[in-house]
Amino acid sequence: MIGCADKREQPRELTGADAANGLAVIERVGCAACHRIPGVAWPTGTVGGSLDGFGNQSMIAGRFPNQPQTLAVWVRDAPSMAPATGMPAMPITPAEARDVAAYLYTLDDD
Amino acid sequence: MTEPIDGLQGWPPPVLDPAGPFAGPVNTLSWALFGIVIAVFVVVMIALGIALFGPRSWRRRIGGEKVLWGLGLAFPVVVLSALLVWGLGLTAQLSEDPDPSEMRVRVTGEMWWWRVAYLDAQGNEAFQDANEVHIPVGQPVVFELEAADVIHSFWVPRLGGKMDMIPGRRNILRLQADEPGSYGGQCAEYCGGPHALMGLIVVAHTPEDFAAWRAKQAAPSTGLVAASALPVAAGRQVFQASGCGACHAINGTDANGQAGPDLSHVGSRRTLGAGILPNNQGTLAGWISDSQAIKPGNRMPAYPVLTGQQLRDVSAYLESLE
Amino acid sequence: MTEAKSETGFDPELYKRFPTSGERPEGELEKLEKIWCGPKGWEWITVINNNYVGVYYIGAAMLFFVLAGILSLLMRTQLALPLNGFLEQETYNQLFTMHGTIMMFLFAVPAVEALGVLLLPQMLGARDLPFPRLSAYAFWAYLIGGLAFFCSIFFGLAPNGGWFMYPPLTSMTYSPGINADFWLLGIGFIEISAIAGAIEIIVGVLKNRAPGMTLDKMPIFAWGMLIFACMIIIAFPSVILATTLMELERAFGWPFFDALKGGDPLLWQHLFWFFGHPEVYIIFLPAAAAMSTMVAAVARTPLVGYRLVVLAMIATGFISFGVWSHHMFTTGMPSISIGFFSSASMAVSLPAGIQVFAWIATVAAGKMRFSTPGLFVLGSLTVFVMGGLTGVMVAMVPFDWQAHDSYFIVAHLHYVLIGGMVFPFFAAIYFWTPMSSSRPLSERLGKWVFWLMFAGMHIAFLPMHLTGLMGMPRRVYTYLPDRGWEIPNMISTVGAFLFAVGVLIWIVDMIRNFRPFGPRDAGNVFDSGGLEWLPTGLYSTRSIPIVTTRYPLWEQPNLARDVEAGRYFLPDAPTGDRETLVTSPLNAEPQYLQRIPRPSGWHVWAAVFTAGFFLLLTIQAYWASAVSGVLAVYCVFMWGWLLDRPRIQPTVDIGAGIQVPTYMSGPRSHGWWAMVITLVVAGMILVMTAFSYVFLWSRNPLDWIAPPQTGLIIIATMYAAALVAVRASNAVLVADRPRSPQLATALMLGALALAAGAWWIDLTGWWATGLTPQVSGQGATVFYFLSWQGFFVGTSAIMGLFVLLRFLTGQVEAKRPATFELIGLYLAYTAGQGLISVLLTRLFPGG
Amino acid sequence: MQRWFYMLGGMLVWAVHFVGVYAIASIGDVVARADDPTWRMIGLGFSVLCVLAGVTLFFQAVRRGRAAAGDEVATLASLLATAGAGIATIAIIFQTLPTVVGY
Repeated sequence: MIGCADKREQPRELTGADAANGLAVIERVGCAACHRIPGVAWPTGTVGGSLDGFGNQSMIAGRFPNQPQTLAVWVRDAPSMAPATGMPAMPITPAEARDVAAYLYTLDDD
Repeated sequence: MTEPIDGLQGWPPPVLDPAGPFAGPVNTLSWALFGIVIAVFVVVMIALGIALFGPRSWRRRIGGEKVLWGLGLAFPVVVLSALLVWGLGLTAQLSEDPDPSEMRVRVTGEMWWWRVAYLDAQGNEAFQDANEVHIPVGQPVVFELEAADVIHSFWVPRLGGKMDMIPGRRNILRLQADEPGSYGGQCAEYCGGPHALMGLIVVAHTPEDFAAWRAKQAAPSTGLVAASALPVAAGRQVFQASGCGACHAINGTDANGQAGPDLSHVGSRRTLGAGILPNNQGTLAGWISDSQAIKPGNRMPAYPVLTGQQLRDVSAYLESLE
Repeated sequence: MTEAKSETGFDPELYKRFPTSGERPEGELEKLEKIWCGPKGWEWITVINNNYVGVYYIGAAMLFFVLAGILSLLMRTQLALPLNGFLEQETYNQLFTMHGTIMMFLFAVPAVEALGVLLLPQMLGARDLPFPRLSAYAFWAYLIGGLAFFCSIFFGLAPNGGWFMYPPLTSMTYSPGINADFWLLGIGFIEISAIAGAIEIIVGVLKNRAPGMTLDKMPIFAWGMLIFACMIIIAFPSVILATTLMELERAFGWPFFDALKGGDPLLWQHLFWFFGHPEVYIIFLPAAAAMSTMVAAVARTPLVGYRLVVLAMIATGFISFGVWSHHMFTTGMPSISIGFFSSASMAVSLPAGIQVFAWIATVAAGKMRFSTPGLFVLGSLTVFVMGGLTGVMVAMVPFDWQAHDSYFIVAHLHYVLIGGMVFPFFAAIYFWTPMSSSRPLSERLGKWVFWLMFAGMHIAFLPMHLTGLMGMPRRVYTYLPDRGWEIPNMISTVGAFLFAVGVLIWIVDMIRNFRPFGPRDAGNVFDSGGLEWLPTGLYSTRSIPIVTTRYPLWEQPNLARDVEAGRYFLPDAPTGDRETLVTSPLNAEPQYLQRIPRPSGWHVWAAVFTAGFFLLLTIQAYWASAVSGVLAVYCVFMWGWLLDRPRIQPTVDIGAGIQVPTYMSGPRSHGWWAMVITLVVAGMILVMTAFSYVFLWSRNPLDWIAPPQTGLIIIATMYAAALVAVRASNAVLVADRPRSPQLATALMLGALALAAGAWWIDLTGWWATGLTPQVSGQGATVFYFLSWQGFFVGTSAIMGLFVLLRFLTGQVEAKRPATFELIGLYLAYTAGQGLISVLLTRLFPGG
Repeated sequence: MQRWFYMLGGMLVWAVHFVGVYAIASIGDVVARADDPTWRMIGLGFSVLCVLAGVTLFFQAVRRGRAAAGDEVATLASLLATAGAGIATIAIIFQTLPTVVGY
């Protein structure tokens, strides 16, 4: 519910983040090894689930409100937020993390 | 174009961008051949053009048997003889016997990865690695090429020509890199299934760096020693509990499987899955849990049973093995 | 050698009696038409007339061309983008295997053979080829087998090991499915039909030419087909052996290619490429010969350097057998051996140079017409030269070490094959269709077809040279991004589709052309000089002309008129049966009248059951396949039974009072030639087996055990005795004494018994040593020798039964010894082969 | 038959030579090395013989070609024999190079 509320109130924008670079980072570190990510042809990992339409999801990993700042932290160091998650900390800078998040928000169903 | 993870860059064409004395002469030959065949082609096309549209007097000149003897036979004999002598000489030169003092690496083609064994002076295996060959620059290195299952072909275009790996045989290939750097390659002989995803990297170091690297690789990973930190220690447990050691060996532990790549220093490799994925904890985790989704048909089963926690631990453990 | 004017004692003066004068008797033509009447109702299946079979044949070949082309479009779509998900990895691997296999085996070879079957009788002025049922059998076996093979792809059962199927990837260990067996199946059929066709063509070209058509006046296309057929006879046995060995390894674990058990994967590569490289020239030569014919026609002038072109084709035929290992430069062969093959690869381009410049010179000597065939001729000349030049590049060993197995090779081979075979073949279709359907193809559409195919071809394959140098290996179902391979691959894909559009338009044109209605009066569209453009019916030409020049229609005035008026040889059907004139090989002097069989179902059923046999074997329905095999043998048996017919009048008038016999046996007869050629095939298989035997020995001599110590002498003597008995049998029969038939039959059966006994002693002897086929390379090859010999003993036994039945039905008589002679030849060969293999396996390497 | 042997003579010599040198090198490879000096010299000797044979055939054919004037088949045969022997000899020489170049 909170997610929905948020969705209405603040648009998901990360000031100064570069979605295009986000995609480059995603390809460089190979996020697709675990996730199906629109825009990345291969691989299409199965472990982490598909990120298709991620922009419309209200939750991150079904647990956290899908908000830009949260996501930027999550993609970089998920374990710090959810110790039991399978998603390891990734070798990317906070700036790159924001770009990645920006790219993920471009993934809408509509 | 960003630098491909396995260093196999298409431009400039690696065949025409030699990086060592075993590729250089071939590059020269290639350009000469291009020149000659284009010249010959132009000659033929001019002759054809004259035959089609030329003035009657010219057409009569090439409209007889003389042209068959001249352009058809004599001309090729001259060109081909010259080429043949060059080619045969170069062949002999490039396939000279190695000097006993030269460093030897045994690379075994497997479906669908490369087992790399560094040999000591006596020719015994010093230690193993996979999908990456590290060599010192400025000296020829002898590759002993073997195959464990089907025929593969070892090809690093910037360093030299390719050589097949054939069950029951040991082929010798000498390569040398003049500059430090990583030189990509790919299996060239169709070996079934994911043949397309069987990449290979040759990493050339300065002799000093190489000596250091070799010393480090020969010993158990420092990661093991410092493996008291929580996730790593836990990961080691997971590794043992899940029976990974049945296929993979880790120097300094009781994991000694030989079916799959040696993981003693997997953390220090540039890529995963034979030159197809960047190597970091995330991709490691993805590979371990479901490599089939990434490289269909490869010999490593998926491990969906691992919990997120375990997956993260074991990937952290492997990543720590530098 | 004699320089005598006559070869057979036939007096060339007799030719002066033609053209005869005066009217031909009433109803003669009608009689001819009745004898050669076309099929009605379901008879179109049993038809054997080359005018029909040839068209079926070409149609089937083009069907496979289109199917394989569609596969390539799927592959190009997948490769258009890096890491594209259009095709599954496994699907892609099956597709490129099928594409290569179908194009090489089910399109190229049958297509050129089809061209021969369709054109040769007309070109040579024969009524039909000497063994029309054999061609029909070959066609049906090929069609049924080919379609079954293709369908495997719809069930995911298609082979996936690449068109040259290197073991051990294709061994049971790494290809457990029956996919690889389907490959072996598909090849099996083309082996059968190719050999059958080759026999037909060799005998036809050498024995069925119009009187006066000496070797020096033979149409260049006939020369091409002759050399083509001879090459098949030498090259195909190697692949027959290779495929048999592989099936034996897969089915029964005989380790021919298994390095762990004393086999060697390279043995396959040697056997395969000893066939596989000549194969390229096998399909190039007839196409080139067709080019030489068409160039002369469209340039309206005789081919320049006819004799040199003949020489060039012969030289190509020979030297192309010395290049097989240039597919193996990277297998680590000693550099000196590599050198031999590199040199041969250079040498083989010398005759090619002569060919190309002969065409250019002809164009220069005449005046080119840019009709569609003309365009295709010029196009293929250009493309083939480019392919030949990159061929010289890869013949250079150090360059090949880089280019081998990369996309550079893919580009090279498509340039050679499209320029050397596909374009000439399309030219031929546009050129000769009017002859066959009496209706020209559309020039307007034709130009579109050519330019689309020509442009598409270059756009698709020119970039591939670069892609290869950029490091892209062949046979990859996808590739990683960031390598700059995207752009050239995308361009290639576009080109492939352009090419496909061209083919599509051609299909439309063909459908238009073969529509059942509308006018049919094309005549000699391109005003060509060959006999095939004479006015013809299903009986080919009304009368068989005397040929005095290489271009009779250009240089022999009124030929067409006199031929149609029946003023030359065989204006009627003296035996009241289908017949054709058999002439001598060098000077084409009339020798005798051959009676050609009429349509009958046996060859069709034989084909059906042959196909059934292999198919059922592949899907492991062993009993059903055995039944089918027996039925196939029975059909062939019946087919053979009807051949050696009682002779009616000994000689007949073939025109102008010239009398020739209606029956012939011995080295002059067409049957004798066919049998000898068949035995040459068997002999080549024996040679290649010996090569395999020595090759595997050289790999690990120390593991080889000693042969049986006893038996050699007795076995050798028995085989020798068999040889003697056969000779005696034939001699006795022709001696024509009262008891000749009984004695001859007895001797023949005795020879059979001796050969069979010798074989049995040999077999048991080896068995006693404890050597089994599965244990080692030695076991496998030794028992292959024995099985091969066993096969011959078995077939000889069937022939023995045949002989017995002929005797009991009183068909063994001195007046027609042909059947006896042929079976004698076969038995003699069997004995000789047994002798050779027992000597080799027991004396080399010996104890 | 005789006439065919005459026409194909050069090419047959080529075939013999090819099989010969390949066999010699292979035997050499089994007992020692393919390019072992002794075996290379044997191969070289064999090649020289074949070249001589080719040349002989060539001149013989030239001579007979002159005689053959008139009979067209004989003329064809002589041309095939002459040019065939010529091309064969060139090819044989090509195939002798590996035994001499690069050592």
